[in-house]
Amino acid sequence: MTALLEVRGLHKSFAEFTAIDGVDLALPGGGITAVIGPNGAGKTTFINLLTGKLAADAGSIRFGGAEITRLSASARVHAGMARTFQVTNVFPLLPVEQNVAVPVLARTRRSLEPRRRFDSMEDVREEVRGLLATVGLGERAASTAAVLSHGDRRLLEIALALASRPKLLLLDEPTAGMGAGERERMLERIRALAAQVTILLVEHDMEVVFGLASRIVVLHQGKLLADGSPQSIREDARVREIYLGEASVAPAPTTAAGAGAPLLEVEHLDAGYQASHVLHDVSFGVARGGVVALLGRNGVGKTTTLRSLAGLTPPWRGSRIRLQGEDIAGQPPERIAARGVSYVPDDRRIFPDLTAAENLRVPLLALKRGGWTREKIGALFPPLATLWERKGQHLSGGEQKMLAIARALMTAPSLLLLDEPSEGLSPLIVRILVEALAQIRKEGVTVLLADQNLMFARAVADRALVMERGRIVYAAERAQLLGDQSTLQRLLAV
Amino acid sequence: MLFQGLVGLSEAMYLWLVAAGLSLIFGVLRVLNFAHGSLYMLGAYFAWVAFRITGSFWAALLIGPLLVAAVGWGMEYGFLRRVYRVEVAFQLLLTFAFVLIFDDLVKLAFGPVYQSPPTPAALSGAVRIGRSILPTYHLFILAVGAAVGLGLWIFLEKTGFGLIIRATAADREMARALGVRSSRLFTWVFVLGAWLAGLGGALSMPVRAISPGMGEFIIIEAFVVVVLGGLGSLRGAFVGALLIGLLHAYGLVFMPVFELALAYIAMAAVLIVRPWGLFGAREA
Amino acid sequence: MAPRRGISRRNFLQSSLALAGASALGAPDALGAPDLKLKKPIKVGCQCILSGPLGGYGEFMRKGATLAMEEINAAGGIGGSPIELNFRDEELKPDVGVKNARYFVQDWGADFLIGIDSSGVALAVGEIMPTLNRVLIVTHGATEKYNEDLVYKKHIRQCFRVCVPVYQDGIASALVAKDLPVKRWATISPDYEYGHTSWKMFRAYLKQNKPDVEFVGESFAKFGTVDFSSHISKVMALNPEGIFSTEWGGEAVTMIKQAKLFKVFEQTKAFMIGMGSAMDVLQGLGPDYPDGVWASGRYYFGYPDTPENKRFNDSFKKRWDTYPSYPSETSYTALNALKKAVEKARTLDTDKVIEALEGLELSRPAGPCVIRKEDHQAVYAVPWGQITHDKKYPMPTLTNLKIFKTEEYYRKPPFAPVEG
Amino acid sequence: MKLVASALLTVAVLLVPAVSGPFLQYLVLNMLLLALLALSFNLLFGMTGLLSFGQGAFYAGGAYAAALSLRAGFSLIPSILLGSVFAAALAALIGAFCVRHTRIYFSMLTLAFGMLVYAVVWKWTDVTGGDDGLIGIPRGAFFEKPERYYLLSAVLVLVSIAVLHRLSASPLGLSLRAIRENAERAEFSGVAVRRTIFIAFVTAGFFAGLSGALLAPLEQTISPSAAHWTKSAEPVMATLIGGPFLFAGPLVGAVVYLGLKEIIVRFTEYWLLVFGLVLLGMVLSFRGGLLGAAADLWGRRTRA
Repeated sequence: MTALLEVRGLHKSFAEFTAIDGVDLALPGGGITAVIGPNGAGKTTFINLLTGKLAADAGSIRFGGAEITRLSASARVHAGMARTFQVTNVFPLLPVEQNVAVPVLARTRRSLEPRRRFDSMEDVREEVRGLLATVGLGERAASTAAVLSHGDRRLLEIALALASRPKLLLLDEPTAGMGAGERERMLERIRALAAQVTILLVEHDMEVVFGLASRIVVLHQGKLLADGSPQSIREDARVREIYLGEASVAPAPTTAAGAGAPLLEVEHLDAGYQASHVLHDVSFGVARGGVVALLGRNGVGKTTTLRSLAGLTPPWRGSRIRLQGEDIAGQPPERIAARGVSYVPDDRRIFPDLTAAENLRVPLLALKRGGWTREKIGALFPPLATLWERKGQHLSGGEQKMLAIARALMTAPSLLLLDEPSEGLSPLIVRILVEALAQIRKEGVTVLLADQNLMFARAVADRALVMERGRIVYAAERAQLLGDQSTLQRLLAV
Repeated sequence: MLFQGLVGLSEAMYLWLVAAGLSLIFGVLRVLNFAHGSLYMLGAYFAWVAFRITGSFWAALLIGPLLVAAVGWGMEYGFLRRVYRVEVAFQLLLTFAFVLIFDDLVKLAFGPVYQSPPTPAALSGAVRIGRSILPTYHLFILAVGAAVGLGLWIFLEKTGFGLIIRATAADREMARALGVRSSRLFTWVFVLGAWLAGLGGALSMPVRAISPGMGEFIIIEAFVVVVLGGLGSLRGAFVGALLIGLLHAYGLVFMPVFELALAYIAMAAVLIVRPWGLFGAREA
Repeated sequence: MAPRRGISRRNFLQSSLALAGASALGAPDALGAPDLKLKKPIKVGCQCILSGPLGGYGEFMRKGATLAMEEINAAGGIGGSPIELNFRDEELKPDVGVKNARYFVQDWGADFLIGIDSSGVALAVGEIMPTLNRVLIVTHGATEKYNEDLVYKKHIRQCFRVCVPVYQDGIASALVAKDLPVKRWATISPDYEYGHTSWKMFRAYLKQNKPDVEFVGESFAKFGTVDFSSHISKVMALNPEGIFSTEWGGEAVTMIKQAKLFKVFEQTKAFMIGMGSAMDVLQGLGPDYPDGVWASGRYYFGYPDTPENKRFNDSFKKRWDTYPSYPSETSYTALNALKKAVEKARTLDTDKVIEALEGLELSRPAGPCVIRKEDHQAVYAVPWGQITHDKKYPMPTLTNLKIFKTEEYYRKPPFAPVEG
Repeated sequence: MKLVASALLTVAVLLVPAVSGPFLQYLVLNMLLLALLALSFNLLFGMTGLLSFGQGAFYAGGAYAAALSLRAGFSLIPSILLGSVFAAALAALIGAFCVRHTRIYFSMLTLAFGMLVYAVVWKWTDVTGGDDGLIGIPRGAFFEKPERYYLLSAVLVLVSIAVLHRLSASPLGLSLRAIRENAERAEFSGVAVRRTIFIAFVTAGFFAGLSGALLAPLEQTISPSAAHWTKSAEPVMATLIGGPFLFAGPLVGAVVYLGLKEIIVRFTEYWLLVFGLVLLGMVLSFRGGLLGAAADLWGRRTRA
């Protein structure tokens, strides 16, 4: 019997970056298979290749025995492959029932029918009703999709995918950004679905993965690292290492922080995007001169927390963010920057056409004040010292990361917000970074960083806060970070 | 035949000045300013008024564009900034309303008759190139166009303000997170763009008839140039303007039947092959 | 929505002042106009280009028509009924022209229509005149198709024209050119029917009169050309001895200014421009207008030297503080022709007025004139002349006027196709 | 409610010749033709999210084809049909290039093709009459009477509006809205996005062509300005004024646009100024009225 899905030698690169590097995979059909891997492992690219959102550079994809490597996305849907997206992807201004009617009509080859009213097609209506009932949205049929709660919209997306009556359903982080109740509901739905359709799942939430999957595939740096039962994956040393980080980074000696009033106080921070409620009542403080790490897996709200602090994602009403005692919640980003908060996004956001030196000058010019010099930066990040005249787009990922941090330091901020500083970096660069952070705090800069890598946090932070699903669930002081890490490992590892 | 190209290039310089402002504004503000041709018209009228008062072409060249820059400030500060968050089509409609308003205001103020002060004596000569004669004014325009190109390049590449503009054009959100006050920057960029259009108009004053509605003939060509070169790319606007100038000059000689359509054929061809234009950034 | 009333009320005082001037023109006895008991007021719908770069033409047309109305009303109106005018922008678009005409007749209640600057609009509006059944007197649109096709061939009797058609630009020009020391001619003209037709006529009639001429090049500029440099350099590369052009309005101004920069006037022996004596071009170029350029129009304020013309110029200057351009004279004449025809027909009935207009003889500012019966074209002479700068006038004027007999250049029925 | 409104509209439109003078009748017909053009434009814009700046090409295509057919001696109704079909064919030709583009690139490409058509019409004098256009377009003895022509056109426009309305409520209409909302999701729902846009493009071309084909015999003349971008801008303005998100938006907008212009020109020669100020006010005061409701909806979407 041929496999439902058979992938051979799949390969995809973007410019110089190889996202998927020769992956082979066969799914016999039935059950739930989970694809996991740390950030940047290539999971989403893999799904995009399977479903035709991206064209593969090499390799073949066979589905149900037929070659589909060159088919358009919609043709693959007709062949029986449906998917959901990492970021909720519905038709926001259409009512829920019309959302679902779109794929139903497409499947029954009536998308282009111009003469009949679609709302008078009884069979369509009935099927839409059935699908909405399946995902538990029967009550919301007439609502506009945009006003649904985040969890409901994710369910709607699943209904959209199911409407194509797929043989294979690909779910990209179906529970990302969900509250506990919503997540439970979603897990039940997925479990129930598994009886009818083969499911391929990409997920960060290990509770979800281990609660659902019968088979787990681990991707790392575009390659298939491990493939097996949940139990075998849990015990795989290589998998542990890529998730918790290299043990080789030694913890740096840190001075005790926290003298005087806290620099930053966050109280009841709620934030999100449209109807998606990401942060729930987040409260914490950062002492002056300290390094605090926000830990947590992908999609738990770390980035949103930092963006809210930087003013890029406005906090919702009732949130309080005090910097040196003054409320900055809801201020525009440039005002917050002027108050001494610098932000380094996880995707670096280097200005591609500007040279490294010019990138560094932007904040100096914008805020009309100096602080650090290029020499000081060069001492902090030696690899940058020879690259000043190179354009941002021609720097490697690690160089860009250093440059992004350097750029944030130029105006001598009082608070540095670092999103995923260690992500995707070589051990050498990580070591440079650890040393640099030690130096930075010596300069009196307070750091709040968000990372997935426990080892990195251990090396640099004197306090760690663990986030799960938009909430802070655990706080570890330096002693706990260095000492018993079992709780942290449970929260962060697979 | 080379001479014909030179003439085409000199014609292209007016287009370049208008297109440069249009492209700059689009690159930073993401607004397609339909009224940019009207700013060119205002440049010509203001320069003419300044000329009548001062009697000096050079003073007119200085004052006219500055007054247009002031109008640009009013447009951005008073109106455009209220619509940055609405759909592009409505922004286009807003700037189109300005086209209508400026046309009639100019007619109210100056009447519908043609105005055309004499070409300044210092520039009304000509130089002989082979068997052909090139007016000094055309050389002057070529020099001014090149100088503005060079000046803009220096301004954008070598000055702090230029750096901020480039950074904001590339990534508005990140620039703000680094402290760039974008709303003020938008105003200044619009003012600069308006000044460029005004300069184009002021330069055209002594050699082209000034009349209400004169901006409408240039705005669509400026759109073509900007789209051809790549939206938001100044280098693209420069090359695009030269290309249209040359196409026009040589098209007249070799394919006069197609003169009307050449610019559009070029635009359609480029868009089909490279939708983001010759020098534009490819959008994901 | 009250329609815009004629200017008469607002400017009643000026109208009274204009009274004296009016007495000499049109009506033999100003205050003694017969009371024909016609409807009051007599409404005339005027359309012309009022917006955009060519808006100056409409402005001159309006000034002429308004002056005529004020004079006629001050002298007792047409057969005792005052005239009321209403102006609309034709936007140079045929559909707008058609809509305006329909509005005037079907909604506003116009008894007559005058105006129209664009040939295309004139043809489109002319075409629907049988439906509207009003007399239309075109005052600027110059295409020969209007009189030759619409009136003569298709018998649309409602269409008249009081301005000289393209015969002036294309045929009279050839009569001037045959005596010039030029054998190699080239043109820079508008890339539309008007430009092509006048160049074709010019070549055909010049060749007839002077078989050894050569036509070495042509460059046609699209409507809305803002720079003629490429056209000039293209044509000059062909080494012509004379340039013929039918650019008009702002484009004529731009073209001549730029030709001057390119030293075209030094390099050629003659430069002819059909609409070059239009007041907007004279004023627009001012001191920049090179001496010796051959120019013409559909009327030139300095010709003829008659009391009628002098009076017209004087009252026009008094009223508007400018010299009249040709659309001023033609629209002034259109209203006076209507007055004369209506008073002759003693009714507003379209058929009767048409009969009265056919063959009507007028003594207009531009000189004696007859409206031909066959094609409803007003026949009168307009001079060609050379640009000069006379201190007496605030703008360039014409000298060395050349006036031809109208029989020499007005095409006649049956309008054989031009061979060219 | 909607049914009552459309019934009233239909009756009112059909009663115009009986109760009004010829000019009002002519003006109403002009409004209907612009409404049809704007509705066809909005099939792409409001429904599919693609701002076409070249609908004038198809409008002119329909007008010229119908005019040539009439001048060749064919009778009115087949000529009108022929005009629309020709416009649809032209749209198929141009659409094949345009459907790959989105956003401003789509707008600019349609502008380029529109102006190409304009240039062809202007220069191909032998067929199109060049800049003078085609004049003396006959519409046959029976329809020479304006009321008859009005009724024929009004019925055709009303039927087209009904067809477009049905289309907007059909699976095709839903697919188009889905593409507007989220083209990627539509593709992954099994909707062949480009083919669907192509069909919308050709359909819009057909109805734009019908509008033009009805205009030519009405004016009895057609000129290149019908293909110029300024003509293409009219349905854009009408739609934006009326609101792109309601089916009736372009219809209301067309009536407001032409009505407003007609009123303004009766009061002042400076109609550009007044009209510009009115537009300015409309764009800036989104919050109220029909336009405002639509714009709010749109604004929310763009922030999404």
